[in-house]
Amino acid sequence: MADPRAKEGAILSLEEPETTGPETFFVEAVRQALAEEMERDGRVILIGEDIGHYGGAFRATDGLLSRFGERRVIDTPISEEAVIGGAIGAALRGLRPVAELQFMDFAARAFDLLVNFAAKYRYRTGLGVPMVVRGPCGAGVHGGPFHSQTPEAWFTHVPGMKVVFPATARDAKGLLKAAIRDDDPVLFLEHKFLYRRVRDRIPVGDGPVPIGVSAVRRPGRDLTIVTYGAMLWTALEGAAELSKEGIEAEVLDLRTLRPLDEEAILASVARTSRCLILHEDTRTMGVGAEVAAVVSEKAFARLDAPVVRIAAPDTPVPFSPPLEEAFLPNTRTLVTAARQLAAW
Amino acid sequence: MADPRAKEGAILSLEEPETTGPETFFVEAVRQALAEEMERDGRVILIGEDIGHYGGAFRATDGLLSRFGERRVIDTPISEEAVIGGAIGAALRGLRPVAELQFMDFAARAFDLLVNFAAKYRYRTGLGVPMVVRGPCGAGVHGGPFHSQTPEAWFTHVPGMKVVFPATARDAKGLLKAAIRDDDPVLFLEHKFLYRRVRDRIPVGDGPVPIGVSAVRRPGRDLTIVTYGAMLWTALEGAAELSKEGIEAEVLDLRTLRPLDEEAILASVARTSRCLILHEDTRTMGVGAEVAAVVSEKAFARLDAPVVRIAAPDTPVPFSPPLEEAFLPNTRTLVTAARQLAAW
Amino acid sequence: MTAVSPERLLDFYRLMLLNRLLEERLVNLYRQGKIVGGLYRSLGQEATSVGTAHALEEGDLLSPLIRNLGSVLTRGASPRDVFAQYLGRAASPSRGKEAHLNFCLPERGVYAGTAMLSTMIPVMAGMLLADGILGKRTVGMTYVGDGATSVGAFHEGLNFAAVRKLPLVLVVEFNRWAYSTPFERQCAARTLADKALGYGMASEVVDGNDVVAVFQAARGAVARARRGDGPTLLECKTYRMKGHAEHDAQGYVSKEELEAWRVRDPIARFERDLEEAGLLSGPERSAVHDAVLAGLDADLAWAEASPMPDPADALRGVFAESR
Amino acid sequence: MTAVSPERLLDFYRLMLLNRLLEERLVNLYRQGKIVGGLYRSLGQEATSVGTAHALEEGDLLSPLIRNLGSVLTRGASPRDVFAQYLGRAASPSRGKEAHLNFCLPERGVYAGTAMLSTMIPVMAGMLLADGILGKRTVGMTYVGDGATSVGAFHEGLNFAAVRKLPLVLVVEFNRWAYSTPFERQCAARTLADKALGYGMASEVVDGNDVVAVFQAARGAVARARRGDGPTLLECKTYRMKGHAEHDAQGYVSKEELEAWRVRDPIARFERDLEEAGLLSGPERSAVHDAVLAGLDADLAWAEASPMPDPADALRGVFAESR
Ligand SMILES: Cc1ncc(C[n+]2csc(CCOP(=O)(O)OP(=O)(O)O)c2C)c(N)n1
Ligand SMILES: Cc1ncc(C[n+]2csc(CCOP(=O)(O)OP(=O)(O)O)c2C)c(N)n1
Ligand SMILES: [Mg+2]
Ligand SMILES: [Mg+2]
Repeated sequence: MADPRAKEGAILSLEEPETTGPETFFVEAVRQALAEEMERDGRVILIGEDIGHYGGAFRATDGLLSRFGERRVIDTPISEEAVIGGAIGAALRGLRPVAELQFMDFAARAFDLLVNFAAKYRYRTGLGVPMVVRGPCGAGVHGGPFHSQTPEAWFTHVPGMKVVFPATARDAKGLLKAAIRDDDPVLFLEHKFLYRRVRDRIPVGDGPVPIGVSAVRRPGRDLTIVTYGAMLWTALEGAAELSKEGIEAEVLDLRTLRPLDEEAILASVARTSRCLILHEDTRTMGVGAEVAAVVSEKAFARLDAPVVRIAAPDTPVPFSPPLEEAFLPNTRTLVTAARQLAAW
Repeated sequence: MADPRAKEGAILSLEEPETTGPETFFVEAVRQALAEEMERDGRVILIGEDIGHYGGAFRATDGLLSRFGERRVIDTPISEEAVIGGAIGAALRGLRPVAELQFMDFAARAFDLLVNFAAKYRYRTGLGVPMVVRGPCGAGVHGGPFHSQTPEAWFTHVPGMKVVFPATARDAKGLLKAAIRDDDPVLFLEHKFLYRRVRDRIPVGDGPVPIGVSAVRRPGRDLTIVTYGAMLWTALEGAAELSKEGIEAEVLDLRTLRPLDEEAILASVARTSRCLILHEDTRTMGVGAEVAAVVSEKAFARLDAPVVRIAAPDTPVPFSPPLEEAFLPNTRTLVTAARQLAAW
Repeated sequence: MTAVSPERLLDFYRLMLLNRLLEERLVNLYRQGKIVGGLYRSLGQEATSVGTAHALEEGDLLSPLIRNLGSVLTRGASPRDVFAQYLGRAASPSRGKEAHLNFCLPERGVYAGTAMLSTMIPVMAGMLLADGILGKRTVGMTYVGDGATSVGAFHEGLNFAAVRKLPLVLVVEFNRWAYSTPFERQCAARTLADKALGYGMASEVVDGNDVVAVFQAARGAVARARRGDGPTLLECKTYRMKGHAEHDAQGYVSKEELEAWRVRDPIARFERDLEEAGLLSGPERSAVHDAVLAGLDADLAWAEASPMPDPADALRGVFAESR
Repeated sequence: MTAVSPERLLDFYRLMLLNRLLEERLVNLYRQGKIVGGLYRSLGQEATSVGTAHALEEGDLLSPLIRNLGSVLTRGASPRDVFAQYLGRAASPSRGKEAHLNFCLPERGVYAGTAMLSTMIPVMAGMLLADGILGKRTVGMTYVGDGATSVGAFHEGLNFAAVRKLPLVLVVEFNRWAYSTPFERQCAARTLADKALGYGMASEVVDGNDVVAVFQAARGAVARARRGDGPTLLECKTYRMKGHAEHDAQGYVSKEELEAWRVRDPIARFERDLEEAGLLSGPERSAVHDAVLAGLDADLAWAEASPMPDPADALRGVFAESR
């Protein structure tokens, strides 16, 4: 299991000089969103393992039990089906549950309830299930195969689920608010590597960030890099390097993986005529496949080159640092591929 | 739940005049493969719910208990984790278990064991898990949302899993034999609509059909229709209709969804320059996304038109016949899209 | 029997009869090929459904299994709802999206589960947790078969309900068979009620073919739940008189076993009891029958005349936005 | 104690000591930042690991939890294996692919589970089923914590094992805590052994800090399994002396509770017993210590000197074809 101690390392932040507000780490942004939504709406409750008295394995819910009480911050036994089933039931009776999975890998243990119960209920019965399932995912902390997965592609195929994957602290806060206010189930993926590495200034009273809307993080004319989650930071680093060579990459941060912001993807590719997709998840049938399919179906006439995917290889996430490093896509691979693509 | 009685309707078969052998329904082909492999290899066992004394909800294992005995044909309680966990354990100790899920939708209840245990074990520990998980899937029999899914895309993303989806009775037999002999976990999807509708002549002593190899079911020069499972029959019907209009569609039956036969897909698209993907599963992040991504990445220079996907809409499978019919892709939609693609 | 009011006893009778006669209509429709999908019978289990559901009060919650036709009727679902569901009609509560008893009537506290057996237990726990937070004194009831007790969600749901003392009544319908699997291949426990011990919750075993006994046990469990004393596992010993579904000829069941249970038919037995207690005369009995049948005829005619869903509806309703 | 041979008793002692001293080395490495990932302690639980695993025989199977360092050592894993695992080395049994005790030594019957607690139960059931089919008289042992008893796979696995009378010994390590969750928020049962009743399987509760008592209970369970009388749930009452992992300061645990358990330390207590029984003199004790320490020093030096994995290995080994 991953050691949740933050490692030393550079702090990541978008350069947004015009934004004012307190400097906030990603994990604090999550906590703020929870607290502010609980303050705003008495229907919001939290449910999960070790989230109350302990404050969560990564401390995302630290202090919320003492602030909102045991009725609204619910510690469960080790039972992912109780966590998710409990949240579904609470949602059906009018609350707005936010379920934490201690690691998103454990979503596998409630897969049936998520995919067959929560996602299909409105379609089958007319009754919505407004719930959020959130928790840490992602590699880079030597967590091994079961504490490092980015499990978005288990769910992006599922009709009835929304899937959100923020890359910045400000988005973490704004998108989580939007997820809580959404009338349908939302899977909210927090990359644990970013928890204490990404820090943004977040304006006081910052509101929700709409689900389904991507963001251009860096404009560029030569190619589009479509990415999300922790890989945004790799993409930005790569784009800066490419820029030195005169290649201007546009970096599009998807933010929501389902529904996909097709409009923005297609608009960017219409500008650049070249598209590269970068994600941490393994390659085959990852989110990149859908992006590539959309682009090749709907922007074919604008494309000057093949749509390229850079992703982890099709293996579990290995444990030992040299293996994990070889597994994770990095700036070097990205820049090489982007260079080739630009020259195509 | 679906009523497993076969409905009246046309019998489907490939026209292969040179093939001789007894006429065999799809479900019988499955049973033959099981019986012949059990005969050949004492390590092959069956495990599942109601498979022994009852012979399986769709009778795929009918008669095998009396033939091979209670030690090799194991009825379990209603416990998908016992079925799959039991198969994993048996595989680890040197047997070749074939697990039946009464409906493939129930794979969701053993998702963790499949994805985290079986698929990752060899990579983590060096020990392989040679097991097959088979069972009925697919719509068209008014089974409602939980007895009609084609759940391949829950698994095609998962490193360590192979996913096979035969469309003909002969393939059902040959691919199941290959799956049983494979040294790694194979998910084997049987479309319940085909069980008693597809009938092939299968030569006596027919051997395994290799996993990972697709088949051109109809040659054509104008466009490639990539498909699999029950949709093969829709594709062939559509291709026949298109032919009347002078459009010659090549129909490629994937047979295996993971690993994908990229070579054959690319070779066909190199010939036709146009690619349409047809599947029964819902559109977004379905197998079609990966095929489109592969084609647009590796055959870009050969493509004369966008890669088009025809698939079910992004909804659960509805129950009532007019809704289910609207949900399922059909020849009409296919032909319209193919016509447009050919004219692009 | 004297602890239960005559009105209630007669309502048991009417509802069990409604359950059985409605189902007979469904069997006819099935034979005519009019039922969409399969048909799963509750013959012989009517007392369990009616007796348990009757113990709930206004505002309480119930989630049925496929065989709990009597439970949803008791909670106020109309035969029209049921016919329309089985016929896949647009006017069915699920608007044709779902099969048989998979529908919600939130105003009556009726909620559908999924086909995945036992998964309603953790969900019902969550519903009751929410109602508790909202200050409601709701009790929730749901059902599992003897087979479904083997499913992991049974375990996770009950453990959670027990540790939080949620007001849940879990009815375990022991009807001996799970599809073709007899209890001895399902579970090695003496009786399913023994599972309650492992959760630290109350349990009771009752003759599931005795509607009054079922009701009294359920009433006790509901009262315990409402008092805040936590969940109860109520095991009702009954028997599945037909195959798993109409397509299953139950060749794996012995004639003797069927015969032994046929004589314990819950409706015939209750009729005798009512007659002996002077609560049901011959003419009264006919009157109830006639009223039930007349209602059913009208409801079936309505359902058969009602339209199938609009195909365009297949694309609607996945998200709030796409309603 | 007299029912156990002096050789075995001394082996208990050596193994518990090896468990503890090896772990102390790991703690040092952790503090030096050399451990890859987290470190999960077994301090105070050594008697449960060693006593249970010692009851197995050659050819038997064992799958440990993260805290069962003593169990894998008892089954013959070498401290080299363990150091190399924690340091992520190429020469570790998992070749750097996996963390801590997640490795297999099939020739010693040691099999890794996954991180998903309790899922080894149905898998171990399958292993025993297979061995039965193959005519082997293997017994299998696996472990769950008090917290992991709430997981659905626990239920599905035990029910399956019980109904098929599989030769399984499930050791439930009751150490009171599951991460930050105390037993009273985990389960309302009187004791976890009560869960066995619901599966119709044998159970026993034993003082998990008394290695001889643990061994004797485990030996009984192993014998029962080998006789064909089915699985046993063996609940060992012990205590987690440290936080969930080294990063957890266990602020939620009272000083009194810790102190109450510190005096019941299984190794100190067993030392006293051995001394009283005349089986361990002061010099003997030092000799065992010195031998264990010398071995550990050599093994650690070997592991630290051994190379990290080749990055190219990351891509290998998913399928038989890609070995
Ligand atoms: C989790 C799960 N596994 C398998 C099935 C398939 N299935 C449907 S009903 C049934 C038998 C149920 O037996 P039991 O729980 O005793 O209920 P009964 O039919 O006797 O009322 C099975 C195996 C299912 N619906 N859900
Ligand atoms: C199915 C599952 N859910 C959650 C976790 C996260 N987790 C790891 S250890 C742990 C606590 C385990 O407690 P217990 O079973 O009592 O074992 P102990 O740590 O006390 O030995 C939790 C919640 C997990 N590993 N598996
Ligand atoms: Mg039953
Ligand atoms: Mg514990």
